[in-house]
Amino acid sequence: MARTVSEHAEQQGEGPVGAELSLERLKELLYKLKLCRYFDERMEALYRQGRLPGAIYSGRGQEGTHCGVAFALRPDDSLFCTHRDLSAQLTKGLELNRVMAQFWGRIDGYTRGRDGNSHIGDWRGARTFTVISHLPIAYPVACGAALAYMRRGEPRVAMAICGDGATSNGRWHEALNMSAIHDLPVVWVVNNNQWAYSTPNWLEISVPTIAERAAAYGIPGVRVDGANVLEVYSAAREAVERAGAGGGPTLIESVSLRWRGHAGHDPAKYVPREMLDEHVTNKDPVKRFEDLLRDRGVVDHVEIDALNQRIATEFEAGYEFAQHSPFPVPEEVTKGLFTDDGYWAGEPSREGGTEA
Amino acid sequence: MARTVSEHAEQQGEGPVGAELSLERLKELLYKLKLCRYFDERMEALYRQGRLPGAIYSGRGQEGTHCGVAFALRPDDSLFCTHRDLSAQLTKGLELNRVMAQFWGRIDGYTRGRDGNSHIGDWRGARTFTVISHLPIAYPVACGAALAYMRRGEPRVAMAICGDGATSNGRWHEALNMSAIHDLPVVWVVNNNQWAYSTPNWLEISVPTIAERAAAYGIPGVRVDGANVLEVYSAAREAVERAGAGGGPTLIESVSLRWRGHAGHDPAKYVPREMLDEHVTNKDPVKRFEDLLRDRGVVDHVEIDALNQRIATEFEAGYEFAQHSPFPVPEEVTKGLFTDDGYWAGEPSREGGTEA
Amino acid sequence: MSQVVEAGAAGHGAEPRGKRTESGEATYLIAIAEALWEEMERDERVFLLGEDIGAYGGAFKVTEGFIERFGPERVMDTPIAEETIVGTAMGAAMEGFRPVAEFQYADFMTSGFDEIVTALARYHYRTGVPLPVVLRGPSGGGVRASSFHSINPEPWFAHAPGLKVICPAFPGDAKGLLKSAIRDDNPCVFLEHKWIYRRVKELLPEDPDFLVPIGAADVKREGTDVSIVTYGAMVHRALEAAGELADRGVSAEVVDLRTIQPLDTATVLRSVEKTSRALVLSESHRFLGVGAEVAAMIAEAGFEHLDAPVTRLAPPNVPVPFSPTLEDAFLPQVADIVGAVDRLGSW
Amino acid sequence: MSQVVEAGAAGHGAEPRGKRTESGEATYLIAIAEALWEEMERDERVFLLGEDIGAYGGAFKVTEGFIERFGPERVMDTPIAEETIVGTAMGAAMEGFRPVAEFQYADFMTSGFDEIVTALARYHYRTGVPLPVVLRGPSGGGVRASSFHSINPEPWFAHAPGLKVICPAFPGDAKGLLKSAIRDDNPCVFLEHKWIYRRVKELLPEDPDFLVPIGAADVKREGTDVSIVTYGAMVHRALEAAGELADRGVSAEVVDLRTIQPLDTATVLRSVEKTSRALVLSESHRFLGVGAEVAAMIAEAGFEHLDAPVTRLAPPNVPVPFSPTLEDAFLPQVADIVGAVDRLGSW
Ligand SMILES: Cc1ncc(C[n+]2csc(CCOP(=O)(O)OP(=O)(O)O)c2C)c(N)n1
Ligand SMILES: Cc1ncc(C[n+]2csc(CCOP(=O)(O)OP(=O)(O)O)c2C)c(N)n1
Ligand SMILES: [Mg+2]
Ligand SMILES: [Mg+2]
Repeated sequence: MARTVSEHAEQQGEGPVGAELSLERLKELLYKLKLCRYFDERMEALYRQGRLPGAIYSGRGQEGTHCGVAFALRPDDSLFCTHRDLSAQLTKGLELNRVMAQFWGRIDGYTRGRDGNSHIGDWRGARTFTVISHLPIAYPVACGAALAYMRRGEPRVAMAICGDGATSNGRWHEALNMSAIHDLPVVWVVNNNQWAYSTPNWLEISVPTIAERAAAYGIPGVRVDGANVLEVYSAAREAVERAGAGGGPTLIESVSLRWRGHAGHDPAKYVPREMLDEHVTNKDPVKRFEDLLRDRGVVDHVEIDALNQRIATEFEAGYEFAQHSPFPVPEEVTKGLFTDDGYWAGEPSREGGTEA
Repeated sequence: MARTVSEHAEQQGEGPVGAELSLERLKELLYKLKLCRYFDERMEALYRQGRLPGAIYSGRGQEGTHCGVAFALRPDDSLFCTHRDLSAQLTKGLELNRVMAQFWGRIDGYTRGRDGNSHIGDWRGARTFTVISHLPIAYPVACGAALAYMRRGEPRVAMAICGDGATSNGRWHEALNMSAIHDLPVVWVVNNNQWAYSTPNWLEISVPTIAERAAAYGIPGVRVDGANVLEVYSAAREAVERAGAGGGPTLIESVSLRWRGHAGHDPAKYVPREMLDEHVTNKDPVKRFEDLLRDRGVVDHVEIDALNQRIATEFEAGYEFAQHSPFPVPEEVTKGLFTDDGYWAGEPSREGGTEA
Repeated sequence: MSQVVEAGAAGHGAEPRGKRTESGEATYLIAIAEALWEEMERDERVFLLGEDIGAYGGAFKVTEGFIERFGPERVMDTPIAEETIVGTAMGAAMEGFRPVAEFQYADFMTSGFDEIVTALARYHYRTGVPLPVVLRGPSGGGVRASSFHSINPEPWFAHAPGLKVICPAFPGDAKGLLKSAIRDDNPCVFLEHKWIYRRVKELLPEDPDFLVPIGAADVKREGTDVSIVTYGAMVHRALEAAGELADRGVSAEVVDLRTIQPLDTATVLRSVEKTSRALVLSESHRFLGVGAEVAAMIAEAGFEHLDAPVTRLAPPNVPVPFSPTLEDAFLPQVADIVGAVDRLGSW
Repeated sequence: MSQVVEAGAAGHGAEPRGKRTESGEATYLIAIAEALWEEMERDERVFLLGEDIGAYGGAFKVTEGFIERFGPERVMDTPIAEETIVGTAMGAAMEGFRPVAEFQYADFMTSGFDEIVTALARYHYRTGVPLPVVLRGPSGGGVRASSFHSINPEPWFAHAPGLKVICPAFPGDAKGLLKSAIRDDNPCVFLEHKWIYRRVKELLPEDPDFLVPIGAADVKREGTDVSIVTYGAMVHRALEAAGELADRGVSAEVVDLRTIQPLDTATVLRSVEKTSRALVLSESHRFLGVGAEVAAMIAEAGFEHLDAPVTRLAPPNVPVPFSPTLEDAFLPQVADIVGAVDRLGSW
């Protein structure tokens, strides 16, 4: 049966600010949260100004979930995300420069301009899967990575994230069942932001919580408050440790709200005003964590100002990097379909110029 | 949560022989059970003698499940089966003649020779779906039929059967979720014969019972003993009534054993001897029901002899009918792909002769 | 379900016809909405199901205002479960309804592939049961949406026996063909092209029973020197190229297939017989794309008439790329068409 | 997992080579088993997953004896969840393994279609990550198994960018190509033909590193009057027909494509250049079947050499029927091939 947030919290050895994290780690987590929030806000602004091509899928309001679960991973653990989870990938280690180069379709993007926006990933570096739209198509793939770790006796784990709506797809069931049968080292995360595009939970799922579906697979299921990044982190940490130690998969449902529309074009009129206000006012995961660290004296306003500065500077640098990165050259459109032509083993042409 | 067999039995208003069934209905049920058993045994014999083309998927040992659930349906309820469930379709009303014509690839078969063996159905008549191999591909289709009944305010229900192994497929999850969200009038039956081809339950499903997975959808789940046809019938009857009354779907797991191999060619050496013996000796649904009706004086040996005679005669007649039914003519192979050419609206050619 | 209705973003039950331009023209998207609306008014067995088609009106707003007029039972929001969307449509059709399922993008038809090609497509041939099901969704590229929101699945479905596959290029054809598909007793895959949605407008016949027959190609521009056989968004590229060619004294005929399955071979061959030269242009990529079937058919049945090899122009066999430089290189451009016609002419 | 081993029906860890005939010949099925076995012995990163491949040895007994030799971790029985079988293979490959997934029938590849064509196939083009995955299974008809156990899915997969598609007709080719596929760093769909499994035998090279290159066609019979371009089970029909034609003084060349994607156009064109006549024969049905691509390619690139139209011979566009009278009418027969060649000759 799924454990409630409070039951869960009890079980966590709460440190000075909950969850045993060093001051450095706490500050790093704050940085990630603020970076993701800033990135999300600025990219939307650029999109609205018509300066950003393609689409954006804002993860605002869900940083507690995204940063919390990804922060529990070690560098060689792998992460499988959806379109919505860029904050998790940034937390896991994607570089702003290359992320922005991808959004602008440039050769220095992680996909060399072949894919856009959050259909991104960095397998060789940050160990993140390159996002595929079809939901939740990466869940079964995570089973395979986890199987590899288990077979080689490595303590590594695979973590996969998908949204509430994606859980109604058959692949979700198959992957959980497979992982449970073989005790695969996987952490299944559901970012329950209460909406699947315009569709509310009650038209997607026939039970009150997604966490309780863990019982159908005989694995632990926990529901946490996405507004509380430490609660999310602790649950993820526990799941990662259990999986790495051979304890098998865990299902974590982290509840928050999608503050923005499904994508940049969507005003999300279907989300009740009060629901949105309540979350923005009282359940802002970034603000709550920043306030917590201030209250507990972990950071002061000087450090916060410096942090804001640093983030703004990094974003500017990323933006500049992206604008100066060349477009892929047309001639290479047929390259790299298979390993045979060595396209990906070598360096691509940089003759594409910066004007499309 | 799934109810156990005993818990379930209690809730049934047990009549003289359990479940309120008239003497006529009890005898009819016995007839169905014995017919299915006889048909299964004789077809396998013909297969072994090389007199039956194609494949056979024996349902022997599972008649309690198949006849029990199908017997709970009314003529205008629909039934969606797999390869294994011919006994359920025979109980719902398929005619022996046309069934056998199908096995022998003749024009009088339900598919006019286009499909073989248990890939059969009779939508216009017995209201059964024509079986498709891919598992459990008919589960989502049952949602659609049920939706139609609900939209028109009809008390009809759709019943779908699949095996234990098929429950690990994504379609199974999608269909249960969809039916639960919309309270569709469906009865989901899982014929748990403990094996999926050669694969045991513990490599297919990560929880002890399939019935308990009903909780993941917020619908009633019940596990019944497939050796006790009345227990199966009562559970199905209750589910049908609930669904027809707007109470939504039910999941019924009926447990038995696949007595024979997956198909005619499979000796099933992987099934432990003791397991098989235990079921054949102590859990024969047909024998148990026949003995019950004898003990309670519902039938005597004279009637049983007559019944055996009748069934043997019907089988013979069916066999003869099939052998004299012509093959489809080659020229019609391209006909009836679409409604446009009217092939199915008219009578097919009977010039194909009885020699292939 | 009232809250769903209240949440209705826009439309509020207004007829799509109201969204025509002052001059009475309808975009391709509005034409499709009109077809759905009129058929739902005409036949209560018709209903819609799909993701976010209710209160939200669909990802592209095709069904905007529908739920307010027809209610959530006939404009049904589904979970993200394509296999089950198709199965549900199939089962409802078996019980007498005429469902129209929207895929948020045609790309996600692969997520319901098995129910489409194995269950739905083969069922009538095996049983004789009519299956009035329409599967519709936005396909095609040219909008910088990369490989998961740009594919052309028509070759996969046209190869699957038992499906009619429709790819209109103009508002009138889209409306007339969609109405025909909804009235057809067989499964139809109706592929809308998202690049055309809001770019192409035209006046539509007022007759609510105006239908365009499934399986009939249409010559969109007459010509004598070469036949450009194509469909979908490429029809507009072809017409643009034909214009340029005309300025240079080359008379190109543009044949719009409109339906891929069944294919109108007669109209195509008639054109080739007249021009003796055929350029087969398709947005589905080259290898086993629609162009392969059309070219093979012409090469076999039109052999005597050909003065030059049947030439195919199509994207290369790679996923649709995101970056503008790559997508432009991927998709056949007007210049590529003109160039291919020139090469054909110099034979 | 010991009980699995105990349950082992047959094989008991015996090398497939032991199942050759006295004369040392191997059936197509045994040749495939040998390739799997040898590659597993050679490279511990290679492992198998699929339904009933362990104790049972697979529906067709290809992996009989494997679990006893390699254990359940390298011969992994999976649930009936094709999307997840493919996904699991993909993920393991990303982490350095070289999985070979068996589909009980190639028909069930449609049940994993999205993971195959959307996830697996496109991933390298988007990321550069090598994906050494082999998806194998028995395809094709002629064994009275009706439409759910007889399909030829190669056109669907050959159209999906990023997959290599292999359809061998002989034991030696099957073994050499499967070994090449397992050693290839790209996803390969390896389609075995169940009609050939136990019907065709031949002597195999002893060299454990004997490979047949992916993407190379092979002339199985030299001829001068007509090229019969085909693959899979139809190669055997074509050879039989070529024999009959020879008796009647017609010299037919039989080109076995062996690989559908990438297609060896050079070998095909060389043959057509020599014979000036091409019959494209395929078991995948006509509309957008493999023959469409091959015929379109020949018609375009071989135009000058053709004395007659490229002719396609393939089953009609309907599901594979069960009844022998229907399946025989559905599948191209030797007489059909001879007749088609005669018509080509009379041009
Ligand atoms: C199989 C599939 N069908 C449809 C879509 C289109 N689609 C993209 S996002 C989305 C909603 C997803 O909702 P949820 O899973 O809750 O994720 P969120 O966007 O809320 O994070 C849909 C329907 C898709 N990506 N994949
Ligand atoms: C999607 C799919 N994959 C594989 C198969 C091949 N197959 C046919 S029956 C079977 C085992 C089915 O087991 P179960 O669901 O328990 O049904 P049973 O035969 O025991 O009644 C398999 C794997 C199939 N029919 N469908
Ligand atoms: Mg969501
Ligand atoms: Mg079973």
